[in-house]
Amino acid sequence: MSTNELTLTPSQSPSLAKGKLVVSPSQSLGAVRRPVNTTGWREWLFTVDHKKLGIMYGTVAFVFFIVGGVEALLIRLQLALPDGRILSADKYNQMFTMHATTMIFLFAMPMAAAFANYFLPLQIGARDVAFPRLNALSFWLFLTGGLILNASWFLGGAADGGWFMYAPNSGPVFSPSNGVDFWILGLQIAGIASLIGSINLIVTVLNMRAPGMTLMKMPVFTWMILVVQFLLVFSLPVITVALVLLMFQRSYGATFFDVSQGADPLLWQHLFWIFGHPEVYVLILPGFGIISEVLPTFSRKPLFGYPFVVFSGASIGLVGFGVWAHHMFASGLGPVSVAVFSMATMAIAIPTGVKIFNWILTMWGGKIWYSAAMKFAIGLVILFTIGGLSGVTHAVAPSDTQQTDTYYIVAHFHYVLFGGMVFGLFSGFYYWWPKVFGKMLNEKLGSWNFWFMVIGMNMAFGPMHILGLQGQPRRMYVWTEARAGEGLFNFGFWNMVSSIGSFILAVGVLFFIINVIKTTRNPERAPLDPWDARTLEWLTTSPPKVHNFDRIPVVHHLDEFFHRKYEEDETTHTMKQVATGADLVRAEVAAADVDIHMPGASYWPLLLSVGMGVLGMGVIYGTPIMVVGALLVLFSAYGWVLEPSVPEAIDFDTPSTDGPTKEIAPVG
Amino acid sequence: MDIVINVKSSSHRIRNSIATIFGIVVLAGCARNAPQDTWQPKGDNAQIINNLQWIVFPMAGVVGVLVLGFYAYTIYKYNDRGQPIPSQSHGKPVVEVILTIIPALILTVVGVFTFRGIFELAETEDTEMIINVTGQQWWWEYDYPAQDDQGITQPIISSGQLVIPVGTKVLLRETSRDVIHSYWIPALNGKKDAVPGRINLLRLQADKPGLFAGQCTEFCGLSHANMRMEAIALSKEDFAKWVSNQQKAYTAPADGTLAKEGEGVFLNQCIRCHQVNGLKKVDGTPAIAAPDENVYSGAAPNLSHLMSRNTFAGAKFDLLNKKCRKDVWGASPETIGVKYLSGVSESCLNATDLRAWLRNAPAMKPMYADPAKLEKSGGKYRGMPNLGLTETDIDKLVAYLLTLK
Amino acid sequence: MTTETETHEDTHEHGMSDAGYIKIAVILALITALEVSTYYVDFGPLFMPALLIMMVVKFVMVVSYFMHLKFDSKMFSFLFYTGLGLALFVYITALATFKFFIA
Amino acid sequence: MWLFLGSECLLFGGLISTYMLYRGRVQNGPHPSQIYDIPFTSVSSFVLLMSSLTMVLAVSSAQRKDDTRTNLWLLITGLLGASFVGGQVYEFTTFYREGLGFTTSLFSSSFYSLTGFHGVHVSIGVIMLMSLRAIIKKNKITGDKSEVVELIGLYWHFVDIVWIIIFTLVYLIPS
Ligand code: HEA
Ligand code: HEA
Ligand code: HEC
Ligand code: CUA
Ligand SMILES: [Cu+2]
Repeated sequence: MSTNELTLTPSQSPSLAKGKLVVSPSQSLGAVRRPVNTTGWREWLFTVDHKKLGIMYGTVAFVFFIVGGVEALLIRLQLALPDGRILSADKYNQMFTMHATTMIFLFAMPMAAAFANYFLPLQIGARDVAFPRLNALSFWLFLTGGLILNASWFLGGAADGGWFMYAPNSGPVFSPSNGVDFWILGLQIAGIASLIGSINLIVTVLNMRAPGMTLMKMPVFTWMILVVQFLLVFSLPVITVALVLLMFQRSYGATFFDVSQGADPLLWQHLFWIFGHPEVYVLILPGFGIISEVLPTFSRKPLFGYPFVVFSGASIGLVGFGVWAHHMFASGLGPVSVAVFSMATMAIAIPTGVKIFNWILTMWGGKIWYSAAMKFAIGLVILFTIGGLSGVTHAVAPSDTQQTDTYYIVAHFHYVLFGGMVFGLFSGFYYWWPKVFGKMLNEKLGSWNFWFMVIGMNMAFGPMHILGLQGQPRRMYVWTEARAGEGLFNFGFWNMVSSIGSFILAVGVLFFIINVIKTTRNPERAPLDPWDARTLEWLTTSPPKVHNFDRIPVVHHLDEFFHRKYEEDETTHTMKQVATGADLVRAEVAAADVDIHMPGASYWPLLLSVGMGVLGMGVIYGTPIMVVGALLVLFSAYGWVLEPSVPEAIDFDTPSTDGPTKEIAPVG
Repeated sequence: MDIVINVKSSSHRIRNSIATIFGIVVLAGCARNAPQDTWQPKGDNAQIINNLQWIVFPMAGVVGVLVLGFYAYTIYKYNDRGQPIPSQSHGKPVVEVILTIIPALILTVVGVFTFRGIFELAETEDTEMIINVTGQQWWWEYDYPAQDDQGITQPIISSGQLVIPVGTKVLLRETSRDVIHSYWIPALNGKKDAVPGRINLLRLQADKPGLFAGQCTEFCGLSHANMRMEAIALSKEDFAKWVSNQQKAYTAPADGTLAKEGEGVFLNQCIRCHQVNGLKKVDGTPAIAAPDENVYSGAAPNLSHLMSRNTFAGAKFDLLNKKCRKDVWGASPETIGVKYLSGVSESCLNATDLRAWLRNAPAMKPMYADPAKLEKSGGKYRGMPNLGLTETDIDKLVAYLLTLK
Repeated sequence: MTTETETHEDTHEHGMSDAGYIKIAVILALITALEVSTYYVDFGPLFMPALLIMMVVKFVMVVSYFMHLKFDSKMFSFLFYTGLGLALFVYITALATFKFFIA
Repeated sequence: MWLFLGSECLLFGGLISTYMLYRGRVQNGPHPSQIYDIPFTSVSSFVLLMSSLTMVLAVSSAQRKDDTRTNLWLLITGLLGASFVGGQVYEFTTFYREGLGFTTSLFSSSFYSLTGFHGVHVSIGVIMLMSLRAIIKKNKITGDKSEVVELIGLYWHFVDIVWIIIFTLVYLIPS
């Protein structure tokens, strides 16, 4: 990989390090002049800066988290008592479908994308991602998809087939409202967004690492994100096929899942779960990545068994493609297939176990600081282990035929999703907040946040194990006393506990929101290296400048930043501090590069996404709209191609001197 | 069956094993007799599953306690008490390898048992009886094909409650007329989906006479939650009685009774969808239902022996009033046969729900029965529509239905 | 659409001349002709495997020579063949559960 | 690009599997064997195959910085591609006239989805080739020209190999 030849030149013009990139008007080559005013709201709309996009991803995803959470609370309200009357059957079905879709596709994946976007370039010492405009396109497409999905609530009802939308129930006869059409299109567009995003990030990691950073010196977070992107690249096309087939059936009269024409409904299940199972690892691995940064930092020890953690992550990814049919144990695959998939599923517990053990051993012998970020990370390890072990109980196929489609499954996946992924993300919020916003989140509120969330989470989802084993099926808009059992600890009791728990959980989330509001008002700035951190993203100002690093770092170690601060005493083998993080950052600022070419803002990503949205609406509302959308897409693609990704030389604040330029991403 | 751990099915304290997963002690004896409890097998197939559960759940529990216990100790022990920054060691490969092999070994053991369980459950060679089970929105139909060794000389078609003889290996051949459903009687076996266009096999066997609850467990649209079923196991003699009752010829109500008028209403309104075997039109020709012209799935429950069942409309509602129903549910294995076979007498009838159903079925159970919204299904209902019957019609119909023993 | 642009600086000469390309194309054309002939000439039971083998040969030739994967960085082969391999594995397994290959 | 193509493998894999599963399921309309016109399709397959040759020639001219030749080969490639698409359009219309609509049977839906998707890919390829010519003429490529030609070439070859598979599995192997 020869891109890493960005040689280091001594500082010539430190004046660059002022923050905002001011770009003067250019005689743009594009069809339209590129946006030049990069301040105010335009700064956000047309930006291609991976950090701004990261923040936008994060904000939007968090809003969807609240939306999905409120949907969940409505579900829990309905189920608190027998024969609930808060929601009708129809509304309830829409509610859990959209709850899951929102949480998975509009919260979890984009929130991971937010972290990936913001920190991946920083962790590998790059100035941006490989294709900044594609990055912006990903974001806007995701937003378009999310809006389409949720617009269905107001346009005749949301999708109501459950998040895996089994055929033929999702066909035009059985789901006559437009909800499923919106669902298909929303996911299709969000899927394109993820696909583009993942190609972008893979190329970034492969081509743009700082000099000296071999693959095995890459931070684990980056590694896990890389694995996730591979999973996405190879699994998204599969659901695309499924969605296209379903769309052809619903909108154009094809019969792919119409049994009367001889179709086989299991085709959908295979296509969905070939995507769906890798997808669950797409959800959890970023969480794993985050805590693989947090645990070492707060234990003051490197990650135990780094290569094992990395390879187990990769093998989880690979094996994850071979277990999909464990979601279909009851669908009549025949004993041979069931046995094979049952064994494969068990196998996946092994690499996952390796990770759990390595995290525990990372803390073993450490000097642990229980900050809020650390608490969430520890929470992840514990709750995920519980969820993972219940996962292993499903892997025993005969046993799963009793548990499948009961609350026991719901308990499993909320433990891994909420206890795993969401706790990982919250750990990331607390850990990286000072980096992104230059303000510390309040630790005390963080502690409240954590405790309410753990207690709420266990109260909400713990009883679901019992409910499931007592035989309460999932996806039921009411449960009935007739099947609730006798005694105090029957369905009624546990459902009530679960509902109360979900509200405690909501209060926990509320503490986070309060924390954010309070600390944003607080004028005090965060120290440059508040946690005594280990990786490169801390080797720059907080928040980082547009071009991330004043000087591209040269990497010698895993945990480069830490090793610049500490050295091992040869004789006693204890670590002694040789510099503070703040010192290091100041040294970088003093040695800033000149002539850093950053990609320029662009209208096209936004415009193209709007075009895609209109095009999608056309599938539902008729060809004329589709034509308008297609024209818009073509027009913006044309503008895009003709617009150079990097503004012309004169657009830079420091005109070219004779030093080499730090051009990034030549086309793209 | 040489798996050693074999637990008496009467134990209600099984959930303790889940509790170990949490690491908290859940109070013993929680929820007695939940009808769909997955840990109370009442027959061979469910027992095979239960034996596996008793391997994998304790395994998971023990692993969980060990791992999390060690973790708790770590969390406590290495709290920052001012110790120096530890040396930056990157791990020990030996430890890694050991920690990979141990779970692999555990899982191999579990895997072997699982493997055997899967094939044991798939066994169908020694089947003694076959029942075709068809799911549709939102009820189950049972079709007992003629089979001499069970005394079934002509096919029996029923709905809602599955009746089987005890100690008999019954094979369900499942399919569906519309979307995917899933058949689940937890006490007798795990789930098996009813997939349109396919026939899936599920074996049931009950050790003792009894009534077992079940529920459709694949999301099948609007009234999925209301798609329930029950299985009744009867002693072989009682089963034979049940069979002969189901094969009994139709007796028309006596002229001049309310029931006779009800038969008239039925011929006007209901025969479009519901078959009553042996019912004749006024002109003496057999009355044949044509549900396929009115209902999307192409079927409606056969009502020939409606009052031999205890429930209706996807087992969501009881045909028996509360008291009589409790009597059947609470019956001992010895008495349940008699109680079940006595069917629904007038004094036991749950007239409230039945009348409400006839008055306005979609109000009782969410269904697609609004004629204005049936564009996509070619004007056909999914479920039973509101027929706009008058109260007198309903009186007549109830009287008539009561004769369908 | 432009990935990995700057990575093949030193592999520009792919060891293939225009004449070489034409040769490959001729071979490909011949195989195609052979394939089509199976449609008319009865090859007996060998015909399915023969067709599949010819298909694979053509596939690999185009990928290796025209797309010069053979001469490119290993990374590209890895990326492409991972996708291809996964696709084969996943879909063949899925079809197998339909009893596709038996029926 | 290779990554993108790896991803496309799974896309076409899905469509091909769908087709393979459904190809024999004909309840209405003509059966595959009644409708395929092998000589015709063989010719268009041949055309597409040859376009791959002209594409490599374009790439190799581009590497020799021979703009006129590059442009010529690109043009020929584009024309061959366009005639392939033309052939497909012709094929579709004949099929349609013979009673094989998109919604006629499972076979027809999956056939049209698969070959249609492929056709769209070829068309996109043709558009890219033509735009590439325009851009080369106007000299608007940032960076190395031959790289761009090569990348589009990769895409082109990929579309070709997909057809190699489709041709064998769909047309030649009888169901
Ligand atoms: C973040 C997402 C996530 C993750 C990581 C997992 C992880 C796992 N899941 Fe889960 N799963 C879901 C999300 C996830 N799952 C979702 C959303 C569904 C439901 C979809 C739906 O129906 O709506 C589901 C459903 C689901 C099913 C289908 C259930 C059904 O519908 O009937 C199965 C069956 O095998 C399963 C298994 C597993 C297994 C074996 C793991 C393993 O990866 C877990 C491995 C981890 C451990 C085992 C713990 C740590 C290991 C050790 C401490 C080592 C020692 C361990 C042993 C010796 C056992 N999951
Ligand atoms: C990332 C994934 C994710 C997350 C985070 C969650 C989070 C939650 N989920 Fe969900 N869930 C799924 C993924 C997820 N879920 C999936 C995939 C399904 C399967 C669906 C299907 O069957 O198709 C499912 C299904 C599901 C069901 C089963 C429905 C059914 O089968 O009938 C239930 C029931 O209790 C439930 C509950 C909850 C609750 C209480 C939360 C809570 O954790 C939510 C906590 C968040 C909040 C509460 C938001 C905070 C809001 C505020 C701070 C605002 C304050 C406002 C008020 C207090 C009003 N979920
Ligand atoms: C358009 C078709 C249609 C007509 C007409 C119709 N029904 Fe129904 N009926 C159904 C369907 C479908 C069900 C199953 C509904 C369910 O359980 O979800 C049903 C269920 C029932 C049941 C419950 C049966 C069981 O075993 O679960 C009864 C009793 C019943 N109908 C009586 C009547 C009577 C009496 C009439 C005439 C007045 C009538 N129905 C007219 C379609 C119809
Ligand atoms: Cu039938 Cu759910
Ligand atoms: Cu899974």
